[in-house]
Amino acid sequence: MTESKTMAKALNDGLRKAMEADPKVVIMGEDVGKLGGVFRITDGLQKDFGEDRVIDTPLAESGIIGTAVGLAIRGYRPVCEIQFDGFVFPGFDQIVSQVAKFHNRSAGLVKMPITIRIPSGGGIGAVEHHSESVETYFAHTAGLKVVACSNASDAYWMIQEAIADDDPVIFIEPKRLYHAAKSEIADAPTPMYQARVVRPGTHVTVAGYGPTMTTLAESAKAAADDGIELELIDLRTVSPLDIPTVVESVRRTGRLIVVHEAPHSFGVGAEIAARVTEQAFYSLEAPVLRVTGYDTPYPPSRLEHEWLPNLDRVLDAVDKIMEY
Amino acid sequence: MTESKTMAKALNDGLRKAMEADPKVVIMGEDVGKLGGVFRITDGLQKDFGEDRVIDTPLAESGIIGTAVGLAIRGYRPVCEIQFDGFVFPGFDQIVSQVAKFHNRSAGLVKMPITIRIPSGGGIGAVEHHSESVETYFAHTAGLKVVACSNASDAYWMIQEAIADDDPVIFIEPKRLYHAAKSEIADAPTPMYQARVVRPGTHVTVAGYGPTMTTLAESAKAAADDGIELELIDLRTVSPLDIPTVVESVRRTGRLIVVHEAPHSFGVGAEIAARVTEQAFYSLEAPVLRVTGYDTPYPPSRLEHEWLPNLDRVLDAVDKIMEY
Amino acid sequence: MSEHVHAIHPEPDMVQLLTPEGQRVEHADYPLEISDDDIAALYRDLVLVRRIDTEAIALQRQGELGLWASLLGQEAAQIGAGRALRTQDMAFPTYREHGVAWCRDVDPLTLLGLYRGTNLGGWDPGANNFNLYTIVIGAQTLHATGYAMGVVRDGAVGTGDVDRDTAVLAFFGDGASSQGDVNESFVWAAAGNLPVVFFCQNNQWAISEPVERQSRVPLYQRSSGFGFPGVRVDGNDVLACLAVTRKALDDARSAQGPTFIEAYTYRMNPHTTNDDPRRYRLGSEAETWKLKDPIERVRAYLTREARIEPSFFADVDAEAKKLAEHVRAGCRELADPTAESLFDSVYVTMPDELREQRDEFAAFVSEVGA
Amino acid sequence: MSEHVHAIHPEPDMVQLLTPEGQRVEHADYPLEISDDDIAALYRDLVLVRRIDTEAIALQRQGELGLWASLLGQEAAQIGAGRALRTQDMAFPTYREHGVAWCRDVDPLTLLGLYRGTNLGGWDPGANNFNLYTIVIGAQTLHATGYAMGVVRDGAVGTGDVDRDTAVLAFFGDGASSQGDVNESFVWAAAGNLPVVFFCQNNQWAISEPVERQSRVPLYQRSSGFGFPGVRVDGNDVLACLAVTRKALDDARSAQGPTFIEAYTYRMNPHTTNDDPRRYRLGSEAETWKLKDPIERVRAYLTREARIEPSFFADVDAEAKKLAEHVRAGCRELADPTAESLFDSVYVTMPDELREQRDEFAAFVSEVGA
Ligand SMILES: Cc1ncc(C[n+]2csc(CCOP(=O)(O)OP(=O)(O)O)c2C)c(N)n1
Ligand SMILES: Cc1ncc(C[n+]2csc(CCOP(=O)(O)OP(=O)(O)O)c2C)c(N)n1
Ligand SMILES: [Mg+2]
Ligand SMILES: [Mg+2]
Repeated sequence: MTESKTMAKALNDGLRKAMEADPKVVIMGEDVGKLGGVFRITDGLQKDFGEDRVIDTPLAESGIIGTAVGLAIRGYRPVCEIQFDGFVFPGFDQIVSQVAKFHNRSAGLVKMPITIRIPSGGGIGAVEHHSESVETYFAHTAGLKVVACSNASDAYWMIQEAIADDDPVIFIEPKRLYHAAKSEIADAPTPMYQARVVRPGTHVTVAGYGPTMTTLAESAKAAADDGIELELIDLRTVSPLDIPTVVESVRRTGRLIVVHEAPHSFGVGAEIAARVTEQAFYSLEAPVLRVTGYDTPYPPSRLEHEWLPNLDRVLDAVDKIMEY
Repeated sequence: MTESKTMAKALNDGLRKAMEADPKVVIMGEDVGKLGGVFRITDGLQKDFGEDRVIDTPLAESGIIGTAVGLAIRGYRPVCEIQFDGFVFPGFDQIVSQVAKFHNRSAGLVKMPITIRIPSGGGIGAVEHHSESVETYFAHTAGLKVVACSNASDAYWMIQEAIADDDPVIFIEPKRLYHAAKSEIADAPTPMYQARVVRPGTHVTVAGYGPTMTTLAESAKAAADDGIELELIDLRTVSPLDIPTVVESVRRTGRLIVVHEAPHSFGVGAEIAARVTEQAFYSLEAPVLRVTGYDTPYPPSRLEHEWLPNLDRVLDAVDKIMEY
Repeated sequence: MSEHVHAIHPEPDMVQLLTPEGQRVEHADYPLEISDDDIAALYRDLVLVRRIDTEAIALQRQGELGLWASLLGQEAAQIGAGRALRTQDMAFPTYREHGVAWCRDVDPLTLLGLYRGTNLGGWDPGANNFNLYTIVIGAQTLHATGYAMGVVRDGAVGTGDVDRDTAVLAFFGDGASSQGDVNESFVWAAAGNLPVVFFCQNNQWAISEPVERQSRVPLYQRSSGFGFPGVRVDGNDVLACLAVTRKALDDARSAQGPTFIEAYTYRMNPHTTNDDPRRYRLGSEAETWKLKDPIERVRAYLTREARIEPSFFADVDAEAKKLAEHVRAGCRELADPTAESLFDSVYVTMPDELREQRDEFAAFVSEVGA
Repeated sequence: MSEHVHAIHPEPDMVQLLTPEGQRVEHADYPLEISDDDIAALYRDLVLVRRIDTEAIALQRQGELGLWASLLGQEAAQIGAGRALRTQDMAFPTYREHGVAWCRDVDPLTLLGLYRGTNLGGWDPGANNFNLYTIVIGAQTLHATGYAMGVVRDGAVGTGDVDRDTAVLAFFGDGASSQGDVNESFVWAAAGNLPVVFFCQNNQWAISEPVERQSRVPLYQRSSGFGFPGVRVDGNDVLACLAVTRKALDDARSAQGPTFIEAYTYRMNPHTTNDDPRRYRLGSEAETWKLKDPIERVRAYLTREARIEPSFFADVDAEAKKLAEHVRAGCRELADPTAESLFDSVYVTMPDELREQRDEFAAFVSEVGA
């Protein structure tokens, strides 16, 4: 362990490292230059790497992704910033039909080493379209990888691994944790595409990723006070999923709760429930339960903390699953 | 039961009925006018209802959906045709951020009675982007309803119900069944948003929708030859799901297989597996199995029939689930 | 650029009818007959909407609003455009058109809910023919265009009946001009000769990006590429904005098709209350634009040239003060959303599974709240 | 239209250097020095690509291809544009640019896989600087634009080194001009002054929709709205297409930015082999265009005006026959995809779960196949 940083700073440092490591890395997006992005994640990078490598683009997401595809064909390694989760959709076609499919269309002859950073999730008191969780759309799309960081150290390492990855990566950044408590940066990364058990426990396995991990840590403490030991798994990668790590845990605990902010139905929790149930059918004492966003558009901010998976909702699910 | 029709004709008749019933119904899309659509589903409608009600639009899907939203605000009831499944993505933003959210944004004051028809799925020997199954993206989006017809009678009735619905409906049409065997049109509709048991059985419940239902019918016959009675459920509606019908069946059979062409991971099968397992935990003799498209882009047509859920793959799953 | 420039035009004059110094000037294409009383009424509008804006910013600072997008500097563009509308016309705003809302008789409190986080808009676009605010950049231009298709199908253009013929006014920013949706709306409007007017407030900035990032030619030229007229108007001149928009709306109503208006103006405040413009622009820029203030020039004109009541300015200020109180008090009274409200309008017909979620959530909220 | 048409231009002439009757004509902006041998070489190109097309259609009828998108009538546009490219330039085709592929030395068999259903393209865009076919209308124009951004960053424009300076040529259709992506690519190209040339083959139809559904003004005018030049060229005149594209590519390479070229031509065949144009257009239209055939005029010119080998035409026909045999025989030999190939290129690094699916599928296919 070395210094202590916010996630925002860790991402900024990670981006800087990636740009230093490979001159083909370019950052592109709305307001990523002088402003350093609305969240300041690219702060100072244009000043240090120039306008050719940190590009303030015109205001159009399809254009951002589509030109990134062209840059990738030319041998570049673009890092696209989508300003807020809800604004990825104008770029959806280029992501799903081009970024995800190009390598396969070319029979492996053209790589698409594109990283698409999406400040994601709710809890920041914002207006419509600024608090969404869009990971499921991409996880359901073959050809994309989807990862989510939940702490500064992962943020620092994972952004570098995502950029170095020759496959396209949707990089989910839990925006409400950008400036939350600082944490230390590990000396070396946990390999990407692996989940991590962040707290061992015996009674119930609880798996989450990205923004929900802080809620889960609190929940585990509260549950422990009631004598229930939660085993917490930070999935870190949504696609591919690291199911072996979850199954291993569930074989011990017999119970699994999956937590995410994205809407309940057809969400990540469903896939994990289906797969874990298939692989650990005889180990499960209870059905997999899900604590998620509801099947509504993201709510007006005055009720967002109630709507989001929160301590109370997680503990409710723990009670429920223990009753089986 | 009355006349016998192809699904294409049934849809055409259903659209005609809807246009006759409500002068606010307008059809819009690429080539829907003189050509009658590339699948001829709107054949003759422009001739009979005029260019103001059957609109050949410029070539841009976001424009098609976005102008439909404006027409809906003005009190119209647009029926948009997306030429092929893979071309819905340029319109994705307008669907997900506007069509799906507008009624909620307006606190219920503005309705979005928009039907988006998507000729879907594979098996027609087509090139890239012409054989995809996109329903999951929309099912995961709050504010949309998603239905799929699997036979001429449902096609005839469901398209009318979708258009009459004050909520936006994604209407999945299994394009490879458009001109498959004719079938009879029921005198009255099965209410939309209800699944239907299309073949009773005792050993395994198999649930599908849209294009897979013909495969399932064959599979049930083949399984019966081996003494295994499949109970087939045509889900008909993907969002909302009619889980009670599935659970009722599973309580009897103890086994469930879900079948769809869309990619496996984070697909409709996952949600059904998760929900049914939660609601019928103690009835299940085996985990819910899924027979689906693989987690790849849709393949070149020379291998599509192997790739798609087919008789062999379904029977394999039946064997597997019976072994639990 | 290369020499085969078949399609680049000389820059025409920006339409201006009132100079920054408050001088009335004439423009051959845009004659405007307007009484001093009507100019005074416009002055009142300008002052009042600025006051609403000022008050909203204050409310944001006090934590009563989560966010606010200020119109400061753009009052003339919005009032000029807004006052050109007839009752039956329909306006499609972005998130910044508080001045247009005012012209449509929308109570300013109506606009606050989404910025306070008590709702997502929640007003009836049909009540005042003012659409909900749209946050996804450019999306509303297609809605406006589709609405105009409906207008045509309703037979409400080109009849000559002034109370029937209807135009649609779509607002967007300089940044939005780059979005696919906006350009597609131009395609539709031109191909269908639709009664829609595209009103682009070029306030020089899209958050931190200057307009040069979006276009190397003046934006009003964009529409020429699609085959309909474009005009640049002094966006700080309420008279010019009124005249130009009125003409364009008249054309639209009389079935003469779309017009693109670029209102050349300046975003005097940060992009929103979240933004810090010191990171990307010089304060001196705003100083220069201050000399072109949209209100000062009307005040100068009225003071010098018009015969108005001596108490007029004081009366307007008093009214502004009252309005500010209304905004302040009303904002604090805006009710939080109920648990049920998050679910009740997702669909017209609520699916059973969503009803279950609603009931669970409502129970949870009342429990936690208790 | 209303009178304040600040931005509508008079229609300039369509650039033509060879009349339908085979007369050379001059154009002040596009002088073309070209030897008769070179014209003969173009003739050969035109004939050969037409022959590839004819053969592919036949193969589709015989069930050897699932589909084919014919270039009939558009040979001159594609050969003119394709022959204007230098080795280092990059072309971004739609699904119809078989003639451009030919100019890039792409074996026609390479193009057949996706139409036969044995692959999804599967060639290396870098091998001949010819991108994969793109089926989603308009998407490739953004790829071309992004590629041009890379060219600029590589310092490969405006150096004066003819082997280094690089241009990008993006193909699309009249229908595609309505797509948001295409217009966004104009925004990017103009704002960045990028070395990209937009080559629009206006073949009058987007499946069943005539170009009037997309635009009420000539398409070459579109770029003026974005601030870069547009030019209309006779798309059935290979010399004009060559000259105009060459000029535009030169401009691009020498850092003078983008150009829009509208090649005015006609889709003589159905949209694809699936289409039935009798439902939407008159056969007489094609008859008229037949008089403007892109090959006949070159043949007429060569016959009348040029000194070529007496055996020339027969030699080209013989070569075409051989090429047809190559296409015919090669097509039938195209291998079906292996089970593994469906999975192996989804990712560079295959996730474990996908490997499991692959192995399951491969086992299944070999079982069923056995
Ligand atoms: C599709 C989309 N992308 C990004 C954003 C984030 N965003 C909000 S306002 C804005 C700038 C808009 O600039 P402009 O169109 O000039 O309007 P202005 O705010 O200056 O009035 C951006 C990028 C958004 N709301 N929607
Ligand atoms: C985004 C998208 N929408 C629809 C289609 C279906 N489609 C294929 S070709 C075509 C018409 C294209 O017309 P144009 O751009 O003029 O090119 P042309 O085929 O005439 O060469 C359409 C609508 C598509 N491929 N992509
Ligand atoms: Mg702006
Ligand atoms: Mg065409």
